[in-house]
Amino acid sequence: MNTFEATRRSVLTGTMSTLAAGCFAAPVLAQQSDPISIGAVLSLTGPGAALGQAERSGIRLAEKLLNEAGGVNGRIIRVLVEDDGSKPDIAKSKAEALIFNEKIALMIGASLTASTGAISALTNSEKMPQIALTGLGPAIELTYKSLFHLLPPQALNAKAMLEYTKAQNFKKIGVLHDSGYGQLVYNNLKTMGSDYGVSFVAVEKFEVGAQDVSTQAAKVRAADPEAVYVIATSSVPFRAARQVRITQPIISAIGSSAYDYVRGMGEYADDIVFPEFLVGEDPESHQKAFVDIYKAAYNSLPKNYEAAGWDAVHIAVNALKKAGPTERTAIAQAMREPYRGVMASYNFAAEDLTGIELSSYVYSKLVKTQFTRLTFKAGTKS
Amino acid sequence: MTATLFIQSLLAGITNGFVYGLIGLGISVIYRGTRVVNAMQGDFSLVAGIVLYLCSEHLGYPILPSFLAGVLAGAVVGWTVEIFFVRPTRRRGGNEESFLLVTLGGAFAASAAALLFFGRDSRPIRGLGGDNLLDVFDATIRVHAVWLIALSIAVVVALRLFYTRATIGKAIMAASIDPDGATIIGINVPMMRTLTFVLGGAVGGIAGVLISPLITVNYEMGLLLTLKGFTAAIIGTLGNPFGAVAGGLMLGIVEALAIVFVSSGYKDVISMTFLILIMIAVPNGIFARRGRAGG
Amino acid sequence: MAAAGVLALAVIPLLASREVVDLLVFTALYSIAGIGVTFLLGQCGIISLAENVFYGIGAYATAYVTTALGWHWLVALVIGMAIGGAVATILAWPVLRLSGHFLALATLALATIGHVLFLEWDWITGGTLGIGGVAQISFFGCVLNTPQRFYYLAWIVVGIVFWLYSNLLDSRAGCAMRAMRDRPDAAMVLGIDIHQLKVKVFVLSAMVGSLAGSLFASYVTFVSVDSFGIERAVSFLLIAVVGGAQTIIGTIFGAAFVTLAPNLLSRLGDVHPLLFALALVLTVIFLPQGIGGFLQQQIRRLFELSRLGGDA
Amino acid sequence: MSENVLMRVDGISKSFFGLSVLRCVTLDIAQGTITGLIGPNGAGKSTLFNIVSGFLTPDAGDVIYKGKSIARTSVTARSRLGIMRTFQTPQIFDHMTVRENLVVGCHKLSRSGFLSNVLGLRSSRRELAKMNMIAAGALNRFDLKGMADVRAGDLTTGQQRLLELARGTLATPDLLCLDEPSSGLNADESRQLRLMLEHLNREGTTIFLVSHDMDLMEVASTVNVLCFGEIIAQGNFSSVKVNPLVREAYLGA
Repeated sequence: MNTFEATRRSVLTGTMSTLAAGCFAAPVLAQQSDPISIGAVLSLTGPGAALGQAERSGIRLAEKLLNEAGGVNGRIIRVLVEDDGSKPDIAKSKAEALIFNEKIALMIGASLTASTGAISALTNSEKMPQIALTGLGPAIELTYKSLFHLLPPQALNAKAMLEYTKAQNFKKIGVLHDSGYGQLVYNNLKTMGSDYGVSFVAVEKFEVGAQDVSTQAAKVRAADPEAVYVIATSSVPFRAARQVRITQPIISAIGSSAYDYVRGMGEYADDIVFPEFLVGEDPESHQKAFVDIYKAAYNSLPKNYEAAGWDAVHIAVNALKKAGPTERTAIAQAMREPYRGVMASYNFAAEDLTGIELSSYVYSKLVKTQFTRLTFKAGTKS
Repeated sequence: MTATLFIQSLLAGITNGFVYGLIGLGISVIYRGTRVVNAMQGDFSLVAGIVLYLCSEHLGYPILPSFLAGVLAGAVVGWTVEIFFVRPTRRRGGNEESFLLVTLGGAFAASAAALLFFGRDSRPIRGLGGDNLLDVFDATIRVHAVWLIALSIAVVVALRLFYTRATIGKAIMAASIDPDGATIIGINVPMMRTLTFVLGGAVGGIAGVLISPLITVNYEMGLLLTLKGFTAAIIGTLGNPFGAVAGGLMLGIVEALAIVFVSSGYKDVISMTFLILIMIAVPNGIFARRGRAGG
Repeated sequence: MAAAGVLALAVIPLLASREVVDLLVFTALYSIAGIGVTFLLGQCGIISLAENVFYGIGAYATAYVTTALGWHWLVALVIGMAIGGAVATILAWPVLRLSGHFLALATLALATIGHVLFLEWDWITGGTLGIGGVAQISFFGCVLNTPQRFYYLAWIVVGIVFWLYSNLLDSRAGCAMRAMRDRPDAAMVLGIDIHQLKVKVFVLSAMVGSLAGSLFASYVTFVSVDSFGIERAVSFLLIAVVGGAQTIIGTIFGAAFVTLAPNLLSRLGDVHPLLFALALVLTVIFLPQGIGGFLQQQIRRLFELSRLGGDA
Repeated sequence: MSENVLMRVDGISKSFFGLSVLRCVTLDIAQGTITGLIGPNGAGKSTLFNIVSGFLTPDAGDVIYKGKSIARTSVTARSRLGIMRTFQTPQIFDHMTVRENLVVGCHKLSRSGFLSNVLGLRSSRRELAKMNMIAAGALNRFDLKGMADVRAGDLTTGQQRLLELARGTLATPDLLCLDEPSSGLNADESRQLRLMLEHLNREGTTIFLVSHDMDLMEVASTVNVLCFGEIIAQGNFSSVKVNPLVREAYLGA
């Protein structure tokens, strides 16, 4: 027996040494109960970096200020941010690490729909409350009672676009979208278009990361629409549209409004309307404070995803204050109520655990590369 | 389908064709001189593009010196890669896959470094002739795109002369075709290989400064360009610079027509299927003078 | 030696943290998919960049069949392998007539096509949203819903697959393969049907790939097109080369590299992709025969030393 | 055509890029004989050889083997019909041991399927053992004894030729085509080779022999002379040697 033990140990020391870092390096601060750990899986590298990095700066800011304000009933919070490199499989492993090694009280993320899907299966089986920074994913997610979404479902984004379209009474719409985010939004536009008396006269798509889409744009132009929907997570289609002389107004979606893309548009960033939530240049009254703090901290303007990160931490802390850091189901339960965030007014009591209403949308317009907030509001409740 | 649309798609196809061709050109040059399939050709262009941006947009230098700086940067990166990546691999008896992976690693590194130090934005750059458009009937083409086409043709011609006329060009060929023989007649083979990478890097740099004003500079552009360039180079038979551009043109135009006549969703399916069929039909490479399949 | 390794594998889940076990499960899954690529490259000299297609086919088959049709996971897995094999046969027959860089490019083209179709056919694949709630594997009521439980299944499958491939390696077909890699002309003259042999090996690797895909789907219980892109195909090739294409066992080390390295490095902050890239470069430079090849040399050297010791 | 003709090359023409290499070449290879083919460089010997073994297809004409046309059948198929060839530069499997090379030579003798190989069924194991035994036998016959586990790439040219020949004969071909088998061999190696050919021929293997080596040609019962793509002389070696056309072709007189 002893000999067996000995051999086993020797074998282990041999083979495990490589994994040592992986096994034991994980800090076990969670044990020494002062700080409360919150996990966050974000896409800091890879194609999703634009989202993840924005969200992280919002999260970090909220973490700092909330701790200064006394954290959760005197206990400070630590947000452990992990990078999934925009890959769902890695997101899952990171979630495992956060939940079982770091003993986090609650999960924030992921930045991308796919990563969220990969994590949510795990958080659901562990009853771990998760605040996703994405819109509602595959249908199954409706059955996950611990998964909250801070961004609206794509159906709502589509509605917001159509509301504006209707108000401008555009009937013939051309669509230029990428095969990822754009496809998701368009699938909903397709089904709802007729309700708004909108017909799609040309629908052209291109692969994520495409570097030239001028042919698709030309095809859209050839259909001679009254307005053009451009929905993509890059600046390429916007440039292409203008370069092939699509002079019609462009209506886009929240996912395309990040400064990363707008800067990429250069001087073509003109006459483009986004239904979104936060216009840093001209925030709504309840957003002003956040924008100022953010500007002070990073001396740049925040946008939706920074605000989402900020809200996520605040929602988490509220729940932890109410339910304490240990009872997962209690935490999730505590979250299930309306919350007026910086980005939007949520109602987590709603069936989809998001409960954002059209009235939360703010319409911004790019005029000569500058964002301006439109007075238009999508009044009708969803 | 209107005539405008057709012309527009053709213009786009040709422009993209030359973009792919320019990258393929570099891959061909390096393969021709070293038998290395360079997976970071697109990242040479990424670096060049970044340098161009910093010079012309950030520091506000005039366009021409900025361009030269970009090309120079490409050449330097090429040199670095040969000295620190490729040469050690060769010394330690790496095989073809090793070279592919070493350069692939280089590509990952370049992209990661770009994200880290240059940021995640895609940066627009004013090209030759600014952002002005040229009207072709009712269709448009960027003035810069015309420059791109003209200059890439010039590069091809220059390379042709280099390989046929210049002594170094001949020496490079000798060194790659028969290293031992070349050594015997007193050619410094390792140096020729380094020179090849410098040349390839410079071509990548030219590609970079010409392409990035068209597509904006972005940390992810490298591998995407490499994939297309690789396709162009192989279709045109690896090692044949002229073929690379022709292959690129073919690919670009097929893509454009696929979008116009079939569906933009299936663009890649169509172009890639076409590609496979071509290769099966002409197993010796479209521009091969006889010789093994795959050039 | 091997026994020690097996023993170590057997006890790790009892001691290691759940995260590590999870990573080792992925190591197993990638070993299964990677062995196909490794074998094609090392024994047949075929660079295959299309493995992501079959990995995806397996995953989607399991996802769709268990969720939409609600059938048993085993049925789904078999269906996946069947489809993977069939598709591979149809594709390989024309494509494997190519050789050299053409072949590599053709497989790359297939990878692209596969990825696009996974996106376009969202009525099966769920497109970007993906498919959630994939059925987990269960044996007689014991559901493999934790890494620890799944771990043993995954590594047993690795064992079986590797056993099959090593059978193939030292068999009539194995010899024929190596002959074909060295001198195709001579091999033909000796009555070896090169093309047919290539197709068979390719189909085998495709079926193994979709097996891995199925396991992946029922382990993560969520599949999305992001998991089956070009970079997945590249990472499989990476496994083959880093692990050492000449050795079968090397695949495991290659798989370990691509799963563990990024994870460990990501602790060092945003610089981690850069570090991973450099790690890759260094590995390839200093271990041109791959990790597997390197270990093989060391072991051989050990044996020679011991033999010399014996003679003395 | 007469019974004892094993293969008839019937009016073969072949041209590359408009340059005609073979013009209506006709020759018979009689059952059980050693038939020679000689000719100056560039005469088209290799081309004819590649057409016979299936690496090239003729533009015109036909190759009749055992009464059936095989001009369009694949190399592998021809091999299964019993046609075996060697190469001008020996094509041995460099990265495999001498024994393994010979085992591959037995490929045709066994029939085990891919699947049974993968599953490692006992049948396929037994089969491999058998192949190894045959290989071992060959090692002795072609005195490669000591070298069973030597990497074939490390052998001398002479040994490589020997190995290639041995490998080719294991599956007992009906027609053995040898391309310059004696090039790169030293004097007694080629003497050895010659003995070996005669031995094989006595055992009933028909041999088609292309060579510059006139001493080796002595073993041939019929010799065909190919010059600029045409057969200019046929007959036994002594008669061919004195043929004025042949002298002219070689001496260019």
